[in-house]
Amino acid sequence: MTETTAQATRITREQLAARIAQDIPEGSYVNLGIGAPTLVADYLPLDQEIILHTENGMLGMGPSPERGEIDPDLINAGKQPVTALAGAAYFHHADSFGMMRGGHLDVCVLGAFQVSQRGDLANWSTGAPGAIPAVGGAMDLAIGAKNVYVMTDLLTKTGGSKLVEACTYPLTGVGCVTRVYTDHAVFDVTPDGFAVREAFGDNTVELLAELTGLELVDASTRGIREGE
Amino acid sequence: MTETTAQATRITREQLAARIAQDIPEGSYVNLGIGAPTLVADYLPLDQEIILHTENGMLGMGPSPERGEIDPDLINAGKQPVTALAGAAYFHHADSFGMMRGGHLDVCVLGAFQVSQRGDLANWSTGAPGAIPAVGGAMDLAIGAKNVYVMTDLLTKTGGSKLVEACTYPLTGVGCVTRVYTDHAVFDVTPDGFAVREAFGDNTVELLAELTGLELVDASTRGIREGE
Amino acid sequence: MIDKTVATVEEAVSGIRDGATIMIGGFGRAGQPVELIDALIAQGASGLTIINNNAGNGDVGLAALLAKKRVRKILCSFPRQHDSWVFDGLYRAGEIELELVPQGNLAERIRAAGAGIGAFFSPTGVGTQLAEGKEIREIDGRSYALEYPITADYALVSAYRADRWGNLVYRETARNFGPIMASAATTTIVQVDELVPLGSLDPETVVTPGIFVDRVVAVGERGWLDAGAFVGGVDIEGRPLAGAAASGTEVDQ
Amino acid sequence: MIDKTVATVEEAVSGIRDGATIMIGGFGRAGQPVELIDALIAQGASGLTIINNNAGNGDVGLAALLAKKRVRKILCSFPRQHDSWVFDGLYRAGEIELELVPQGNLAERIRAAGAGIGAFFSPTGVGTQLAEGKEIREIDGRSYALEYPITADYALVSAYRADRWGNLVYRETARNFGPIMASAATTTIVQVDELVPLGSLDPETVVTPGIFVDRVVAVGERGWLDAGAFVGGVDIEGRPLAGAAASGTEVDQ
Repeated sequence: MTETTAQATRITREQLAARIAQDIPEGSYVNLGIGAPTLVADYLPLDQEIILHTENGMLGMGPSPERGEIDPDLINAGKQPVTALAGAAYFHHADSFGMMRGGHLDVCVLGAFQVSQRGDLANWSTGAPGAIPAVGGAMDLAIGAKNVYVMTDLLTKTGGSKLVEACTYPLTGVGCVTRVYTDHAVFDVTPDGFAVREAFGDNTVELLAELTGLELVDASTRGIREGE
Repeated sequence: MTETTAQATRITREQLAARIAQDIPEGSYVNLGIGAPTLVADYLPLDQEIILHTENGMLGMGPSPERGEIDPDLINAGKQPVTALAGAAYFHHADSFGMMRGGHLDVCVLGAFQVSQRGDLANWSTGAPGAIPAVGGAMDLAIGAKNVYVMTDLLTKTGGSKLVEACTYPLTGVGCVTRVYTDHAVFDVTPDGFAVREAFGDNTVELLAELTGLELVDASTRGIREGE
Repeated sequence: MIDKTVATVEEAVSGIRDGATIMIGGFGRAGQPVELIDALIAQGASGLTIINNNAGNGDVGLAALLAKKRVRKILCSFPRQHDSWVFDGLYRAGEIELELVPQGNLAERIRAAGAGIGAFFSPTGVGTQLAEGKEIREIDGRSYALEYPITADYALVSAYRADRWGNLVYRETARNFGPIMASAATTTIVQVDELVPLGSLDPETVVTPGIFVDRVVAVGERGWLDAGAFVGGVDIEGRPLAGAAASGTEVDQ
Repeated sequence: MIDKTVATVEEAVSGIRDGATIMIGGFGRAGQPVELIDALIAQGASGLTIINNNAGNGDVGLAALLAKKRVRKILCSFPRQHDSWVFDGLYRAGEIELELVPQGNLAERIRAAGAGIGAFFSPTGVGTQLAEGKEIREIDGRSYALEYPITADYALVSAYRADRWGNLVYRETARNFGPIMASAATTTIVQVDELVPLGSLDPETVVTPGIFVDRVVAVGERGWLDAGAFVGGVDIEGRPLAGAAASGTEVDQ
């Protein structure tokens, strides 16, 4: 949309997943939702124990099964086949969502259409006429975890900012997002709005402010460079 | 208290327990509380399956253990050692009381200080100054089961009626009792007050009305005779 | 002797009337009582209200029931999936009513029905369209919406093993809604892979005590599982079949 | 590597401050974490608020904690028992505060805390002294009282086996309050008879997933169980010892 956009550093979705994985300490209980955030699992260090929750009723979720070893009763929230680690536990849906709602998860990672500077999240509906609404566990995850991380591109395909002053899409949760990991930078949600925690490559707070059209707090460190 | 009292037929507590057991059909889920109602278990027919619930977290409770086979982790609501039948299940307290509150038990049998003619129950506190209050699961049982049976003597030791127009002791539950089994007769709680369902021995509705000081509905059949 | 087992799925679903409200277990395919649903289709009840997390996958089970136009209304959290083409078509044609409930509120409202809770304050959905019109209350500095129990005339549940008292154990994530739906419906009908003698289930491991179960039917190994793979919509490697989207992702990234 | 096990009961209860609120599992003696309570007595924290179903039995465990006058207030459903002489004396002397909660409301309020429910409407106790001052609402023709969650700084729980992730299984009716208290406290401390290697517990049978557990200590076979009998207050046949009433009956018959 602007001239400066072309100069911006963007990291890949895989790099972003790896970047998020860095911020998840050993021993954390983590829900990676469905879709892109599930990529984060591929970058969690193999020598550390991080326990994955899937809201359909399991802690200790393991990777995808080997070819021919699919168990149709063992799936994740995206309904893909998974495995169980030693130390896993199964439970029913009320217990699983009680776990979420009760604030027992350390981290959840969600996608977003928009995040507002006060931490409102919109990720379940574009409100488009005729679209079939579906919400699943998004609203429960948004309000449940101690840290709600959003993983998203900073800009939409048409160049608009997904970080906004106030969401225009229907909300998933109010004031719930704690941090936003984008392909351009990492932002914390603070009482003063978005704070740039880490700008990737040559990105600057000024550039990010221009791209988002928002006043940003500068708390930045230098982060991943493009292609790193 | 009155001249007629001496003529009244009274059955023993064991006879009363046996009488209650007769009214519990096979397949029922039953909670026998603590104290005297637990006697009913001894009179359930051995050739029928009736499943006992104990609110501390078990269905399929069996009889007392043999000498030397006490398991301290396996107790009933009265904290006495019990056994588990084949087909038993354990669960935690929230699930156990959900089962009660949710109306899944067919019958519970409780003791009483007083039962009012609209089915109010008082059985947890005499309200005596200095007494240590204790309620346990009494209020949950009172409002939870499909049929709430009370097992009690008709009269107190001083000859007062435990069936009353309105309870003077602190309530356990409002309008919850469906039937009262006493040593003199069985009473149903109806919209018109107590109905004599079965008068034991030579007892008559008139006698029972005199003993209780209440207007009673006559729906009586002849029941157990004294010493039978 | 208590014996809740019935010989056939036809017997299991007998008596379900037109206009009934039916909870159906399952999250996607896992735990979906496909054989009972097939029997319900054959039985013919229509004008049904269905409570399920989803609105059918592929062409089997709940999707097949929808395709027969037996369902007036569905209450669920996530109807739109890569393989929900049956529901999608009916919805777009205005032939089915949808009530959307966030998944955790759906689960907790079903639990509340089973546990005799009159209503509860949930933080989920507050400030969103899905809490519009609900009573909002601030408690200890947080906002909650008042949610009411969801009951049903019937629950159709798929479990792994049962005994004749109706005690149930489940398999893995197929447990999902089974235990809470069994507790919330007036009549709970269960299909299992296998019936076992009374006493075979360890009392420590029973997930649904028989008190919540009315009828149990063994269906053997479920026919819609084949060689360790889903049948309908997903191939042997677990990849969606051609024509289905890459995943059930809810966002546009 | 996640390892929630600690070597000693002293380490398990370290850091508990004066004035803390502590949930203590158990129904009577079953599930009572006696070894942890003994460690808490040795640790010395005082001015405690205790949440338990009862108020101690005999002279061990919770009763011993009360006897040391470490407890300011107790929230429970059934303090008065045949062997609650320690509590009885303190209460009559005005040395302990009592908040009486019907047992099912106690359990559900603890569960609500763990499950993030802001408040709920319960039918239990409506129309009685124990609902006085509570908000009453009629829902679908039935009256309910509004009940709030009960949280705590710590939960002390006795389970049967644990792995190093803190997954727990219980034994028989000793399960009682353990699972819900573990979910409701900020820090959950568990004693078990036995620690087992990760992967030894069947994921289908885990009752308390490790997410609710912070510290686990093995105490071996519990010392206050002896030759299959309770120790303290009850003899080998399960009969109350001389001086105790015949049963815990709540009525005068």
